[in-house]
Amino acid sequence: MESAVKFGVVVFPGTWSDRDCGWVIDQVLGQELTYLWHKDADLKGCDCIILPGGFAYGDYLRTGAIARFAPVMEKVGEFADRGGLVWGICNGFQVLCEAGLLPGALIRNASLEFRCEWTNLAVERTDLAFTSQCEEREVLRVPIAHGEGSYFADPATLSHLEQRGQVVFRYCDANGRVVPNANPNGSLHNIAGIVNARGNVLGMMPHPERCSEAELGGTDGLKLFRSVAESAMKVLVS
Amino acid sequence: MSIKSVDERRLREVALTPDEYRAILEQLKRAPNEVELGMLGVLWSEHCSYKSSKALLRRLPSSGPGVVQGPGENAGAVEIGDGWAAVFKVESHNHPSAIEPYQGAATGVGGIIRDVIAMGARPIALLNSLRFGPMPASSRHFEGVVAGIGGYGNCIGIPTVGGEVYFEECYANNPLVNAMCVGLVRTDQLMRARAEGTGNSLVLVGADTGRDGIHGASFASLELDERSSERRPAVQVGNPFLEKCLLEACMDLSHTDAVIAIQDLGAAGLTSAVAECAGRVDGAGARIDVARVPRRERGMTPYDVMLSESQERMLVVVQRGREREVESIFEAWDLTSAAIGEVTGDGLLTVFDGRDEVARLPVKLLTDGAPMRRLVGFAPEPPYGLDVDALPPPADPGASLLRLLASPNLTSRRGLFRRYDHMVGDSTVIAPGGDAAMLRVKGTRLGLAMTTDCNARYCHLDPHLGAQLAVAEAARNIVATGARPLAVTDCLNFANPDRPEVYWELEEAVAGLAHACRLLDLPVVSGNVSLYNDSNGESAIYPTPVIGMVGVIDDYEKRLGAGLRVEGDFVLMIGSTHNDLGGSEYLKVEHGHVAGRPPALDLTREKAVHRLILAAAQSGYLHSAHDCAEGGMLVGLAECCLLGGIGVRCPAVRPEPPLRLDAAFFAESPSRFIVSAASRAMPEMQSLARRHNVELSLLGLAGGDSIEFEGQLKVSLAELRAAWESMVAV
Amino acid sequence: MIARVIVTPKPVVNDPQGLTVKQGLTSLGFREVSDVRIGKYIEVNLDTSSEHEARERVEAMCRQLLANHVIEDFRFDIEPEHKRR
Amino acid sequence: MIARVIVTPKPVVNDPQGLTVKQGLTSLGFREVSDVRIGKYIEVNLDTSSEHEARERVEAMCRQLLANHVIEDFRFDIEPEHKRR
Ligand SMILES: Nc1ncnc2c1ncn2[C@@H]1O[C@H](COP(=O)(O)OP(=O)(O)O)[C@@H](O)[C@H]1O
Ligand SMILES: [Mg+2]
Repeated sequence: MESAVKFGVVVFPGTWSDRDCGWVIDQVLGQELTYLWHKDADLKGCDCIILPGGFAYGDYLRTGAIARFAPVMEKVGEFADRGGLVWGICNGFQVLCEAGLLPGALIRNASLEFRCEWTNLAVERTDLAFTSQCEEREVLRVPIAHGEGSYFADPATLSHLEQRGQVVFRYCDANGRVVPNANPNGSLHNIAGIVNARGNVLGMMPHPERCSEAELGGTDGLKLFRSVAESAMKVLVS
Repeated sequence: MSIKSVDERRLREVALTPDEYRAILEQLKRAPNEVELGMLGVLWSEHCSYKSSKALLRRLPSSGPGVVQGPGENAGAVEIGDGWAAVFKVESHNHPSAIEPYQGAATGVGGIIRDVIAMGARPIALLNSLRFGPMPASSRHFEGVVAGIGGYGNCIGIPTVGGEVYFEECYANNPLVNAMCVGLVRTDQLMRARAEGTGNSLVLVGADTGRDGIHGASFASLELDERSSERRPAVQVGNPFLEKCLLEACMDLSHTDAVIAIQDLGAAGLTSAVAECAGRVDGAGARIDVARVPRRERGMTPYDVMLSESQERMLVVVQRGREREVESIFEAWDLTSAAIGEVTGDGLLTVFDGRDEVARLPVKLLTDGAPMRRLVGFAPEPPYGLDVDALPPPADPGASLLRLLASPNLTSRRGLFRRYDHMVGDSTVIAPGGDAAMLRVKGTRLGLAMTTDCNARYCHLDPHLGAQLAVAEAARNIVATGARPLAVTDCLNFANPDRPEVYWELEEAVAGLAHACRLLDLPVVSGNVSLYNDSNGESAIYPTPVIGMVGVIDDYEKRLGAGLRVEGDFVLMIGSTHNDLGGSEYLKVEHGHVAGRPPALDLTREKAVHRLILAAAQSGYLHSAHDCAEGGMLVGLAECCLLGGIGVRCPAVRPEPPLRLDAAFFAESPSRFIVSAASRAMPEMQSLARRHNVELSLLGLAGGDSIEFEGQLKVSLAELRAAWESMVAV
Repeated sequence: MIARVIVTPKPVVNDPQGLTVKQGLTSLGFREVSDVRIGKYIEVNLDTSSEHEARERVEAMCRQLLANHVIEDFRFDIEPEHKRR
Repeated sequence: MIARVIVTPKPVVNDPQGLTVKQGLTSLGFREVSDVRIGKYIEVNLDTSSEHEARERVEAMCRQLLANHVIEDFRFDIEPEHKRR
């Protein structure tokens, strides 16, 4: 592939999905991969920055609270402001909220338990760089693994998000119905992932990098990685 | 010099007997000072010196063609193919978990991970083996331990892929928490924690040292009593985040050849780490300066520093002159490291506090000096007492099945393992919930299967046979995935061995373990012993020799799950069923007894059954395979259905005398599998079974949404699921 | 100086932990408990001699790191002496 | 009555959370911070009119559930009015 997309995966101390994301990008998708160290003050020309899962700084105090101050985050903020693609997965979503790049916050699961299990996601936006390979209202099977993934925003923010269609993924049942039973963590409005108003910063609690190969139980996650690769390619070519 | 030079209270504090103290005087030819006494006390504790069990452990087979590291190092290692070795060990954290369940379990996980890191391996999976008293009375232990295991493993990012949990009266005051870690390393990069090379530097890295867990090792070697609460400040609090940084930094160390060895600090802290590391090299010694040890608290004495069990620390042996290189690797991870001393050639462990010498002991005195204890075993009256003929036949086998599925020892563990991240690492190709878990080895086709097993009820009824059954069941779990069992790690959890009947149990269990491992060609490459699991001399636990096992499949695409997969498949029973109701879950749940002889085991037959399953899996004849064990055939079959979401229709069971109907349904005869295969594979299956001289019988056909034995029982999957998942909500 | 910071979930934010603790207390027989909220307590020791300055700095720490204004409120007091209560 | 309970790790017990937050504050430029300890803040509302009784009950709650006496200390104060600070 001539103009491979360059993914940058950020590594904070305590991050653990970095290598899983890297594996999918590099070994499954065959795209260019760079790891960005939290102390780096340069994004090394990456086209899409991934903030992966983990417990950055142990998630002590609050998830993502300390990580958002890492030197690399200043550059990530600038990159997002310029319209660059930023994708927070699990802990990365929590960091993005803490950093104010996405509204709201992620609080303790309603069950008070860590949950690692498969969930179904209703895709509500397919016009985004992250979801262009998905179909309208498609249901994706993607696992979660978190103790603090319950999405919260105040009522004004929430209705704002809904009006502008910034909710990208909602927990649903296998038939795509957004029902309370399908909500694994108590998120408001079953929210599993949101995007900023401009559409270039996505945060999601589920782990697409854990379902990008059949032997791991499913390949729905690969659609998201493919979407990014394709759309970034379009930008590069145009 | 006489024993008078030290008072008895002090000896008790360091957990040394007067005899042991005399042995110290004799070998040292002088009285040890305070610091030395403390150091000897911890290293001579049961936990570190294995003084009551070492002689027995020698009976375990520990070598074999695939073994690259047997017992004696921080963890064992076996070759798995393509230049890779699996590194693994199981360890107990029973006593700390009894006192503080969350932190006890969490630091148990942290400790076993460091043992694997010390071998130069990347930890890829965690397992555990847990025992509690009945719920809800034991919920403080249960909730704390489960949360602690998840709290540590989830945070550090190593998947918890397997384990087992049982509830029995005998564990009410003595819960068992055994943690196992499995790692991967290139065979040629396996490290050994040997302090080679006089003049090389000893670098301490990781957490600052505090007054955590001083005398923890001695504590683990005592029975719990009212005084345990006085030892409570000894409780350690784990920091999985720090250990994650330590783990990555240690992995980065493999890029430099400046590192000679890595040793974790566990029980007995710095004393044990330095002594063990030096003790593994003939004539080696070490000189360290406690003043250079970074501390968390003010006012710590050399004694405190030498005995502290602060978690998340490692000792690294670095080539002289290359300390900077290593330090800079740690700095990148914001870890503090300090050169605290060097390797010497004088065979002595010399401890300085700045310029003052505070201890000077022969390394061998510390590591091998403890007098081995010769204990006597005495067989108690066998607790069998079961008259099978007196048992009434099952009135309603369907109702019995539902009660069994809902019994706390047999319910689905989904409510547990979904609290553990079992997917991180993108390698889990068989998730928890079936028999063994399996992880792929990235970059190869290899699948590494792993499990922990022990039916302690069997061991209670007959420790020799029970231990064999534990090995056989672990092997069966591995085989059920299509993988070949390779090697064993074991954790021997027993009560106070000073009691002859307990020591007898230990002897018998070790003998059974050795016998089964020999016959199944399974070397024991690592393990751990936890004694004194009784409180106030009462309520001794069942003998619980937990088996951890790994196995390999050459191509993980050929792996097998436990759940039925295809409607219309033939569902087969491999192996034969006998009147093995002794010690069964059926007997306990339906008749309220823990009695009888455990099922008889023929290891030659067991092996034949394994060969048959592996051959069938290799040839692709099977769609699923499940070990048939606790709860018997009906429970095993129900699990196959529930895991696959497919029912099964079977003709009525007509057992041939002397086989009883209840036994046909619920006996726990070993060496059996429930498998499914397409009808067209049946001729091949039959000829394979003949060739291996193993019984194969048709149970029924996969399909529908219930389990049905014509005219005998019919229960819907929904009902079965409700019973089986009754634990999910705990 | 020692600052004692208390961070509490905003009233509009669900506090499942508080609810669970309340249930736990009730089942232990503490039936008089009508509500439980759970927050964080953070003790910060500062090498500063001016109480005024300490106050400003701790306020800044809370805004930047110790509390998340979307979901939490904070308050603190400062004690000149380094004495633990 | 409202009880404000503060649960802190015992002084000798390792507090990884406090250590990490201290490092975080330092790297944010709060170099004057010499130590951070993190505990829990628990607000319990009680339907009791006697302050004395409330005190006894809350003490019992702390011992039985709110604090883990193996590794934590607790203290609390009680306010008769149900006014939030
Ligand atoms: N039951 C056992 N079976 C086999 N090996 C054992 C057993 N118990 C202990 N060992 C071995 O003895 C050595 C010392 O064990 P241990 O003190 O637990 O190690 P560590 O200090 O690294 O935790 C290790 O190599 C361990 O694998
Ligand atoms: Mg070790």
